[in-house]
Amino acid sequence: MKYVTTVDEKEFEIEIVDEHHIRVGDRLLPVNIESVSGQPVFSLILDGKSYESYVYQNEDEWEVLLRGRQYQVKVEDEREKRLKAAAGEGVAEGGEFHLKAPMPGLVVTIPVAEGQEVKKGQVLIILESMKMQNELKSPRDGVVDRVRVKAGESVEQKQTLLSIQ
Amino acid sequence: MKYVTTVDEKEFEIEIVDEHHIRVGDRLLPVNIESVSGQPVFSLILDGKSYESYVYQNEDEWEVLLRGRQYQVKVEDEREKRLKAAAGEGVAEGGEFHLKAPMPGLVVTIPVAEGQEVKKGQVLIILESMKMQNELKSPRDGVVDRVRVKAGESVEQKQTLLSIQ
Amino acid sequence: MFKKVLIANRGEIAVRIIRACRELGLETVAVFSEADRSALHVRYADEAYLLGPAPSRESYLRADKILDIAKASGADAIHPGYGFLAEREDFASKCADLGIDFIGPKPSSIAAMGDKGKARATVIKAGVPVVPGTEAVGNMTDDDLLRVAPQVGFPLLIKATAGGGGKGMREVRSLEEMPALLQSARREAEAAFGDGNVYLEKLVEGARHIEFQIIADSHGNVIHLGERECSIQRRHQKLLEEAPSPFLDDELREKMGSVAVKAAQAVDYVNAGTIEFLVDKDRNFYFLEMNTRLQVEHPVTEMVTGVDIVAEQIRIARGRQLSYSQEQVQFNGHAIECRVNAEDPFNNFIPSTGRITHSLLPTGPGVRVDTGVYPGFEITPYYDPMIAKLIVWGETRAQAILRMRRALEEYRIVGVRTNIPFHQTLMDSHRFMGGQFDTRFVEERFSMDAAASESRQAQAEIAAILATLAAHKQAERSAQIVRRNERDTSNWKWVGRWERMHR
Amino acid sequence: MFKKVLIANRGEIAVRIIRACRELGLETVAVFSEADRSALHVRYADEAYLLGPAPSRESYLRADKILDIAKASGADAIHPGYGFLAEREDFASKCADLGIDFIGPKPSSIAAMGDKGKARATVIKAGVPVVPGTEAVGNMTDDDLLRVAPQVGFPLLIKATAGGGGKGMREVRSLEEMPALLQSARREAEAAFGDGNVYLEKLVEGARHIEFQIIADSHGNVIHLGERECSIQRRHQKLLEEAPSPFLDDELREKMGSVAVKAAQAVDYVNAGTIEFLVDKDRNFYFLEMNTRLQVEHPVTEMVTGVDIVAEQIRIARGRQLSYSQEQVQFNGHAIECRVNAEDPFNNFIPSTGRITHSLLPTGPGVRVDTGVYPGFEITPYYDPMIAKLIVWGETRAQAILRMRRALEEYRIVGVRTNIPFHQTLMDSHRFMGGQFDTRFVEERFSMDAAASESRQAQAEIAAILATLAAHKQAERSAQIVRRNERDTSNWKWVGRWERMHR
Repeated sequence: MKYVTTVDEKEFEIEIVDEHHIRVGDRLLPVNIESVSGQPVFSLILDGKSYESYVYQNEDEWEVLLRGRQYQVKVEDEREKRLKAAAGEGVAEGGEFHLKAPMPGLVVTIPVAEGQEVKKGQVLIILESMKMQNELKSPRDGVVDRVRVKAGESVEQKQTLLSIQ
Repeated sequence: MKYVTTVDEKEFEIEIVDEHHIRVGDRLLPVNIESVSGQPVFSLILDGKSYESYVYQNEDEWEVLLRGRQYQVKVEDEREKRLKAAAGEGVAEGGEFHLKAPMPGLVVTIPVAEGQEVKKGQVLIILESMKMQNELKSPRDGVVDRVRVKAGESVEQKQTLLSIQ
Repeated sequence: MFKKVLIANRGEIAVRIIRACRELGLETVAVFSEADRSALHVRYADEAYLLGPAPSRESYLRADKILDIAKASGADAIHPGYGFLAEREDFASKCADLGIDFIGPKPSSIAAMGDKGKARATVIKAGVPVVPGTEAVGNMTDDDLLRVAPQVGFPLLIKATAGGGGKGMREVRSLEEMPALLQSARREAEAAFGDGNVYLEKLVEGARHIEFQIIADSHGNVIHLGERECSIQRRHQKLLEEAPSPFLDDELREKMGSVAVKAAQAVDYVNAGTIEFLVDKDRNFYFLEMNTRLQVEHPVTEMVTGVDIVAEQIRIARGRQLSYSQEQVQFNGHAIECRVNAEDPFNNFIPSTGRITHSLLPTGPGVRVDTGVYPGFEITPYYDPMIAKLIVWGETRAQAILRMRRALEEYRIVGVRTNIPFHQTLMDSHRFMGGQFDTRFVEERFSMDAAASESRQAQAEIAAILATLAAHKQAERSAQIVRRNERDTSNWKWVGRWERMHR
Repeated sequence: MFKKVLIANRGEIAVRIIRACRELGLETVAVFSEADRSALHVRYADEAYLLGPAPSRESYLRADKILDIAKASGADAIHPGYGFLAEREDFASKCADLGIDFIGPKPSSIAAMGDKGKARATVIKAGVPVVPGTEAVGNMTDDDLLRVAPQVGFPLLIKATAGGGGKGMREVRSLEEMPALLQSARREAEAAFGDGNVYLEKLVEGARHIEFQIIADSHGNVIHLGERECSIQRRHQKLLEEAPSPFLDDELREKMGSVAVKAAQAVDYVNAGTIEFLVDKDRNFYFLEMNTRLQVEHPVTEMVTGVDIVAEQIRIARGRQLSYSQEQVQFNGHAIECRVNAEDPFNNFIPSTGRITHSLLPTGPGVRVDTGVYPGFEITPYYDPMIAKLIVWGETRAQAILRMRRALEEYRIVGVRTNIPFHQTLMDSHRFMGGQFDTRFVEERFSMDAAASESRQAQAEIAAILATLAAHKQAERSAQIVRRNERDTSNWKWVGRWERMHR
């Protein structure tokens, strides 16, 4: 199995040769990987070097935390990648911005109302979490479209709080 | 639900009244028990006192390890216990003794052979485990009936090693 | 002399206090919110009582309930820890009224130091230097504050009168932005302390935050246990503390120490407390405030002096004399504490909640971990994000940094994100290693990406391999699941068919 | 000077050494058996290489493979830890031949002290008192030993010439039982050390086992770091060690310390080593043997002296002078170490194996845990049952005991049985608290049931309640499972029926 893996805008061609070997570019390397205690923590022994890392899947990407550094990694099946490249990728951008809760918390106050015009950087919602008050600001100028929460309400992470048209 | 529970030859009548109360003898006590992290470790708050304990099921008994002490506890459903008491219990004793491995290990040597007469206290098998050599002795006089393992063999805990007729 | 101590707190500090009590042969009573039934302080205490729902206001801030529990359980002393009720004069007074020993200072000392304005006035009288500000006693309106601000001079700080821990604090660069900042500071102060009053203070730029640990007994003995350097902060929250400060020499240490003792004496202080100073580039130092309680960072002082501060607090509250004279306090080696917070350093330090599924503590020589969490415990959004303190000791500062590096590298917590990578990056920072930093360092001259981008590149390939192998394993696993499901579904299809046939 | 250290060991001691290397900025190479792929020493090292199958003979005792790995990986030093190859003169020699620094003494010193007979002869020449025995150089046959036994006098001990750790040791009360015991001792010695030779030694009754930690550099400096009391043993295995010994006064300490230094000098000793003594009731002391390696119990000495012994070993091997003179070594407070073994103290201490599913370490002030295990790790029967060392420090012995009590109570390990309850019972023993014990104490005057049967009764009711609630929960759970299964089975029955119908 061959993969094309992208980190920090650099591409690596990695082939899983067999259970004990991978090929990175031209180099054939002995490899052994174990997940620790069934957790997203991996112990990797690569050509004698021992590494340990948290590896999380984050939607389409992989997030690797290694020796205090975080890497966003894109892993693509070589065949898949070729097909995609052939088809071309079109990114559609919606006109509406949805403010999502960056963390679970309590809505303290909503200093804006539906229909109100807001400027970039204007505070839309104050969210309290772990005893800190966090100001959630508008990323651009616009008009408040729908406010989906009330002051005093508890919200989950990634819950949509309001929208800007 | 009522239970009759025996520890150190002492009987306790314990009734589960509801989710938050038990009755021990005549005393109604508020209770709250939680298993810690899904382990056989229980945090008990009984009438305000906080206890923590390992509780293992061991065949028909319960083993409670509390503050460095181990208790063998028999828990019987009150109704069950009455039925049993009425029927009476007969214990049958077999003539053959089966020597079982008290721990996993490696059979070092078997200084006896099938058909050999052995005395009480005579070494039947030497088992190596965790770098210690352990002599397994005969509990009584008899004749070696069947030897089920060989020197150099790895054995599991409770595996039958040989029998004495 | 008291025999049973109620700990009016949660988390690592409640555990720390229970340990001290147990080691002194005292019984312990824990209190807990509904979110904390399985918390370590509940598990370790001799007794434990429910306070109420998770929010602090309904649980750990319920002084009335806590006092009821103390009475009912027969606890004859209360240790408040830090935060919550620790600096509430009224709570300390009520304890005294009920004949319960409060393990802390007298209510009058809390009051004198608790109102930051009064505190400044008091210490000025004792000859202690303070940062220029609105030290006038009493609460000022926004109008008053706006009027007096230009006299204090910009940049200045708005600070909560009842405050601590950076809550309700705002930095103001000009008069124009001040009204909005006043409002948000008051709002945060009101939420955190139930008191929206604020005062102004000149912002000392390039300053270091250096504080002195004080202990005083009820026989009039007051000594200091040296300083702690706490300049590594973010949003006025301390992230790392060390002792001794790489910035002080013996002369300045002795001078500041004796001023700290003077400040404590000015309010007739008993028990453990901390005098916070700002020290500017020219080594001028200013009294900032006194924390009339045990401090989060007390372990670094314990590591370099060998004094068990919590045990000493309890002995003092039992009426004993200090175990040490100032001359007997010896400083040995260097200690560093990293606060491990449940927050994501790669995502603007937003708090992270969830269940801890796995944890591996760094151990071995010179390493101490104070924590209240364990695998299976749930981190909720209701309380402080600090889940552990990692403290190391070394013969020298350099050795302590090396030891901290290896301890951070060993520490595993799965289930929530933590700021451990922040501390790892900090330990690699040349400025930190050189001791060249002030309280703005983290916000202004530090970046999670900056350090050693060369070694980042070298490790990028390893990261790529790790992700690829994880992705490959996952693809293999899901292929298996699909195959198993196919079989299962087919059975269920049969059932469906059978049902249709017999309808 | 070497830069990359191969650690020829496993478990907690390999982890301990890796930590020291890392804190000194040295690279580390781990070796591991198939059973140890996920062991902590493999996870913490910079490099890791497979040795072979689980049994020690095929892995950690494979000197040839280890040296190959050292060469291939570019490791220019080897730390042997304790056990395995630590006291093998030939291994140390081979390292020297290959230009690899052996972090330990010279091969000649290992040889001189490794053969217990030769060792006794050597130290006698240096004026060190020894226990009467067959100190003649060379190996004796059973006939010789039986002939000489009455001269030594009964009771006596058969000991392995190559031995250590109580392996191959047998106590003999009379000439009659001696032949059988000689045989089993030789067998165990052969299995443990590959050398079945034994010698005889008078059994000193009522003796305490007290040992002195020695460190010596290659510049001729030799000092001692005080003593460790190791009399708490079972089947000649140490279970608990402390420093200082409650039995020694300063005068005897100084005397024994200087004798220990003399013994080390007699074999031209370099690096860390331990001189073991027996001390009888009348405070006569006898040289027992020298362990020419790092000792399991070295942390108690580290806690009371502040010396990092492993770091010092590495510095010495790099040719440095000792960091301390004898006068600079200060003793502060009291330290105790409990060896936590995977064995069941309620079932004749039989070894316990299995996967650790959960663990909670005691932490906080004055507590150190050295371990190589973690949740998810499997304890196999191949190696020593010691899975952790719990070490505490207190200002006094009493305080250390109280701290150890609370630490033992906090420690949770699920998945294997441990001897933690043994240590808890010991901490409650009045004889232990009073310091009144000898090396026979655990076997002859100690019982797991003896201590405080009053409090046992008080807790019996709690145990009954815990078991009842657990049983009740389980009954409820299985009722639910039965109900769920009933539904599931009925679906499958349908499938079965459908299949039958269409056959």
